[in-house]
Amino acid sequence: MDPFDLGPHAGFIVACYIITFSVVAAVIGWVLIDRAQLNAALKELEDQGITRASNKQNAS
Amino acid sequence: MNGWVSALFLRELRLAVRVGGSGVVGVLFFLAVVTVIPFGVGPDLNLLARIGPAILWIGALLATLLGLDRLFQADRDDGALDLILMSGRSMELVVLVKCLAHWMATGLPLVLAAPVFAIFLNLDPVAIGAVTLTLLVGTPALTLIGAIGASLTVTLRRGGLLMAVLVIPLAIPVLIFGVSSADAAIHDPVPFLTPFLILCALSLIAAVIGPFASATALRFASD
Amino acid sequence: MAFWDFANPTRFMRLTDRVLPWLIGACAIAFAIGLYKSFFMAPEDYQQGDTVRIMFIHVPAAWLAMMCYSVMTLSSIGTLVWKHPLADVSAKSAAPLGAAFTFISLITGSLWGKPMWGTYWVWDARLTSVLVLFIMYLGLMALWRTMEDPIKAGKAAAVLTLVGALNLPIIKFSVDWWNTLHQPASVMRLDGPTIHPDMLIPLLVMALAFTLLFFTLHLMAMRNEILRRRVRSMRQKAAASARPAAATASTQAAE
Amino acid sequence: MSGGTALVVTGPNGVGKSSLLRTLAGLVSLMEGTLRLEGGETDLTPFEHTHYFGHQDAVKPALSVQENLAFWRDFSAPATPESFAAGTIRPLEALDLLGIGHTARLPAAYLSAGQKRRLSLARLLVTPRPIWLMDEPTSALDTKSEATLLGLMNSHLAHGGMIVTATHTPLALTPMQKLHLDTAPSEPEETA
Repeated sequence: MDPFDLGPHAGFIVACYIITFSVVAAVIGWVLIDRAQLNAALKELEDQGITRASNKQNAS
Repeated sequence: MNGWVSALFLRELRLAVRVGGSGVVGVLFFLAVVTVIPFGVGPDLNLLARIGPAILWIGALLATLLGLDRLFQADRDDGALDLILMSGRSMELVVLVKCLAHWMATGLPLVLAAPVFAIFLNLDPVAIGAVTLTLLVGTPALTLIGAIGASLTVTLRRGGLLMAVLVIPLAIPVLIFGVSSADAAIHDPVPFLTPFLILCALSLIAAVIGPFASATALRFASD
Repeated sequence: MAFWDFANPTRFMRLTDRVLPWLIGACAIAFAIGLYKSFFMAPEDYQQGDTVRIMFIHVPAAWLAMMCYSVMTLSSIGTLVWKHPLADVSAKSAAPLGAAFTFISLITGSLWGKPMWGTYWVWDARLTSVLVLFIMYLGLMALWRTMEDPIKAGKAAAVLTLVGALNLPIIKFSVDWWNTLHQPASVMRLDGPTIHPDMLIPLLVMALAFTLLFFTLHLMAMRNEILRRRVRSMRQKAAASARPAAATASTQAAE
Repeated sequence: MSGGTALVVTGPNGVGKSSLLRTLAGLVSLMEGTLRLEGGETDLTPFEHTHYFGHQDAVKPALSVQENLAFWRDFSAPATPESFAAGTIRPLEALDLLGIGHTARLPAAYLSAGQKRRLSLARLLVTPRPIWLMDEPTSALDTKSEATLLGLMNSHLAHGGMIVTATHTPLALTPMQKLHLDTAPSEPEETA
């Protein structure tokens, strides 16, 4: 059996896998970019000398 | 001279994209309208294909009107409208720029979503292209005409509903020529170009009348 | 804010730090096996031909779309009943994932429908109820985006999520209750699955892979959400704290 | 009224102080009488020489503090007639001057009422305009910011600017004229 012969509807099958892959990639990308931005914002605030609420006891 | 235009445009775009995200909600409303229609008329695909362009146009009209009531009201509520009136800039141009930014944030997503929703309504590729093209040309006219209503009702607490009532009659010509040119593209014998050019003309006329009328209305509103 | 409100998220962050690498690895392995099996091992269906391979994505995505909403429903109960600080974080970060999986299942379904049924879309009960699920996800995301205060937004969204959970049984049983085009369940049945093991095994592996993917992404999105709230409260502190430098700006004005 | 002076409008609530200021700002049309501005740039109306600092702050919570201010700087047309010599300062300096420099990159939603007020005040500093119309400028401000505000107003006067303010708090402005409005006021005709 030739796995690369997908029959008369190959276009639909390939499109399915491509779309699925790109949607999953987009979600992963969103999560990673979001995290990078949030970490940058956190770092900027910590550089300003703002402490996290949970560290309040030892910070002040 | 051009600095302030881009400053205003960017501000409007930022406001539309950040908290609230009216563009996304508009598309969602559009999707909800398109989903509801088959429940009302029944899931007959041939029927849906025939009335599909009309459904898409009505959905786009309602979604546009829904997003317009805050166009000037948000600025009035926090006093920014007074400052804009005093800014020494042409109010007509301000309205035009605000409408353009608003269309980019809410109208353009509707146009981009239309081909996807057209699949739900069983339109064939030619019809999908025609509807999308007419929406691309026609939705700016809806925004500009809606701006007149938005500026007339800017002083009212809950002007959204009244605005829709005021604007829908004015938007009917756009709807007629939008749907008829989309239909013309589907049913061969009728020429597509004639109603389409009229639709273009309507958009251009709206781009002239809309800013003048709503700038006048806004000047009165501050009294 | 009470100390334990933050203790839990902090412990959560530490826990996920340790769990996430394993989860990512397991997810990658499951996908490798699943994709290999579904392309090279599974036979063509005698009716559907090779388009059956779409099922290996479509079915797990559809399961995940529903499971994700179930997770959100449980989290919403957690928000409203136990007021657990992580519950609305979990619900909020699950919504975009649910929307993505629902989108995948809708798209792959219609790409399968075109060659098999001759149309991309029909308004049958199963498809329509999944579309309604998609709209629910997007509506919830819009609600969260629109409300400024995350605690209030979490409660409002929890109420909406619970009401929307009525849709889940409708989706599950729509194929049995109404006689529609969509084929009835063939795996999740009381009398055992009705499909051939050669197809069932890749399908189950793919389902496992998708589930692992969901949990990985969910944990990562929850971590982001906790960070987002931390940034928010720190920004509020930053705005409130008048720094010493500001105090010196006094009457020697606009020169 | 001539350049370099302040007019302080006082009077009981509801007597029309705010209406007077809004009229001067051109936001309410005149019932009778005329407004005239001497020595202004001729192609601009009196209103375009004017900053209006009203009760509302015109601050967008979704934008950052800096974006808010930069917008008004870029959007409002400056007006610098010859009799008026104040320089402008950059948005960040204006924010620092008013003690909210550390918030520049935060969304304005996180500001307190007094900080929003100060952000709104910074608007007057980044676009040069000779006339300031200020309606209750001290509301929501603490004592320290009030002193800063007073300093800014006096420096504006020293540069040949002009201030019309309605207030209940006594403000030490020099030179200063007073206009006390009482019940049933006649529409005053301003010649500036």
